[in-house]
Amino acid sequence: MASDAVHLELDLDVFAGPFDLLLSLILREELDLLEVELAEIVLAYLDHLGARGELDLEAATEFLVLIAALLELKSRLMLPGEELEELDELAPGEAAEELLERLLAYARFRGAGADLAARREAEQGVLYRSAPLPPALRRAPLEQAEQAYEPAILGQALGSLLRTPPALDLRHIATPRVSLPERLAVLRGLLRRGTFAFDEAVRGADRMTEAVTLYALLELYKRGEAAWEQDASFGPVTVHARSSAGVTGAVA
Amino acid sequence: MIARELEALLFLAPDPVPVAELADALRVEAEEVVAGLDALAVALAGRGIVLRELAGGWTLGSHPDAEEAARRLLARPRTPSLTPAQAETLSIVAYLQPVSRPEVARIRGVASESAAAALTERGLIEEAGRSQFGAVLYRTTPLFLKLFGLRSVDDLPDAAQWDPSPEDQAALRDRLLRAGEARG
Amino acid sequence: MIARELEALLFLAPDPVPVAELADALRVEAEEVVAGLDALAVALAGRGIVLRELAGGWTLGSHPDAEEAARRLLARPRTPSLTPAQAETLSIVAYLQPVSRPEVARIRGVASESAAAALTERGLIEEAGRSQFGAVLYRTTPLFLKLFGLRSVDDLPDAAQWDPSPEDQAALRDRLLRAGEARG
Repeated sequence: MASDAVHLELDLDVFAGPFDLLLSLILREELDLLEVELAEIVLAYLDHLGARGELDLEAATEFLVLIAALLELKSRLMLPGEELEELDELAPGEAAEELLERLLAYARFRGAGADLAARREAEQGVLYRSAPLPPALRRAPLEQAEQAYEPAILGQALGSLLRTPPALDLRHIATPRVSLPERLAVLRGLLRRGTFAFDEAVRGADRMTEAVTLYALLELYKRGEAAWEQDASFGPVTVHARSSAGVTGAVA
Repeated sequence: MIARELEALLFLAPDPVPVAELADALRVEAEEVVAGLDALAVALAGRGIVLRELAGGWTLGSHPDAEEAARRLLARPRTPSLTPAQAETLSIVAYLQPVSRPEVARIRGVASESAAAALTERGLIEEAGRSQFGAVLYRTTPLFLKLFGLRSVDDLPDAAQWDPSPEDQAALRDRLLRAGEARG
Repeated sequence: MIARELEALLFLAPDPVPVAELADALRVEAEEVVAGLDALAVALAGRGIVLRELAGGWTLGSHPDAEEAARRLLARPRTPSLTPAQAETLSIVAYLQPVSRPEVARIRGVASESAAAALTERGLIEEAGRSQFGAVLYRTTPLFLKLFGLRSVDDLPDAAQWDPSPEDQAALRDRLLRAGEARG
């Protein structure tokens, strides 16, 4: 097995020497892993690779596995609680065994992952159809249908729709208040005639009421209940009940 | 062989493909595509897939002989759970039918087009003409009754047990509209 | 001829169809379907469409020879390959499913949230409830089987083949232990 990675010479804040010495000190708990800046090791290794000018894949892989295991150990150390106790109980030999177990499990899934990635690449050549079903097949024939829903879900849904939220107490507000539902009701009343002039809806009203009525009209438009015409700017606005079929004007 | 590639392309394309597009994709001349389509039509004789020219393009379809089996395999009712929006919309239609689209929106306090479209697509509700103002009216379908195990809409559960204010004597429709406007 | 009807059904079906469902739809025995699928595979030799057994059922796909032209026609570029982090996470989920997020992190030695999120986004893995400690569990999806050419997760190759050789394992153990002892 290549040993390039373990001979990496490190010069860290808390440690100077070869990587494998660092590993053993950590495993024997003579050096606190929490104080080791793992990113520094990675940078040192990258420098080392750069200086060599060639990439020994096997050594690089070994390094990655070791550093990944250290990262994992460190992240566990940073977690308080039972995980920490569990690790504290390990003798250095057991810790080495544990680390070995991890390295082996990791190697297995790294290999399996590479195999999956290659399998996906190989499978990319085959494409599958994603066309909608012909219309004749989209609707199920009635005879095939079996009960799939409980009628109670409808009753529940309806019950929730019957719930009226408690009215807001607005007595402490001094300004006269015009409510949108109120103006909606006025417009809907007028709409029953099929068509009416907007002026009619706001005759004698204050500016606030006019504004809210206009907003109510926009709301009716949005909901598809009403539309209007205005032949000239600032001319009279004629409101009429709207149909999605495009019927315009008065409907008796 | 170009007939083979044409078969693969038409197999994948959801819509009819014009000869020019096939030629572009295959980086060949249109004449080669036309000849290839002829060869493909011959190769498909007696197979389960047929080549058709439709709407300015070429497409593959299943053989009509398999239609009955296809219906048994694929045309099963789709019954995923109803979303809250769908359940509300369906309950309004079920209890108030016929009910107009704007009324549904007023009661729910939000536009309900997508819920209504999903319910229509699954065959649970359908259009039932137009209101006097021309708005679309909805009603439930026979499939709805079957999927809910109901003999008729009169069998719908009495909403009283879920009714927050059962003492209110007004008609269900008026109460729903009032509550909807109070929420809106 | 059953191979013909099978071809038509598989052409229409959006997802792989199990033999039992094909038999039901065609009102024949499963053995006839199996024989028909064999005949269909023979009939498709040298054609633009291939028959695959995937994700617990049978489906048709386009021949790899037409891939380039198909991607041009449909403007469907190749999906980017899995990153190493995604491939490792996917393999852990595929082999150990259902597997919790902390377990994945334990094996990989690093938190794997972003890889898991990317795999979920691509529809290859999905949540499978929660472990007894409340951690999200993951499993692979039918789309994973389809895109990776697998009939089921039992089809995955034995992962033990990627274990380091006994010699390598011994060397690694040696080195770790020696490192622990020698530097006293």
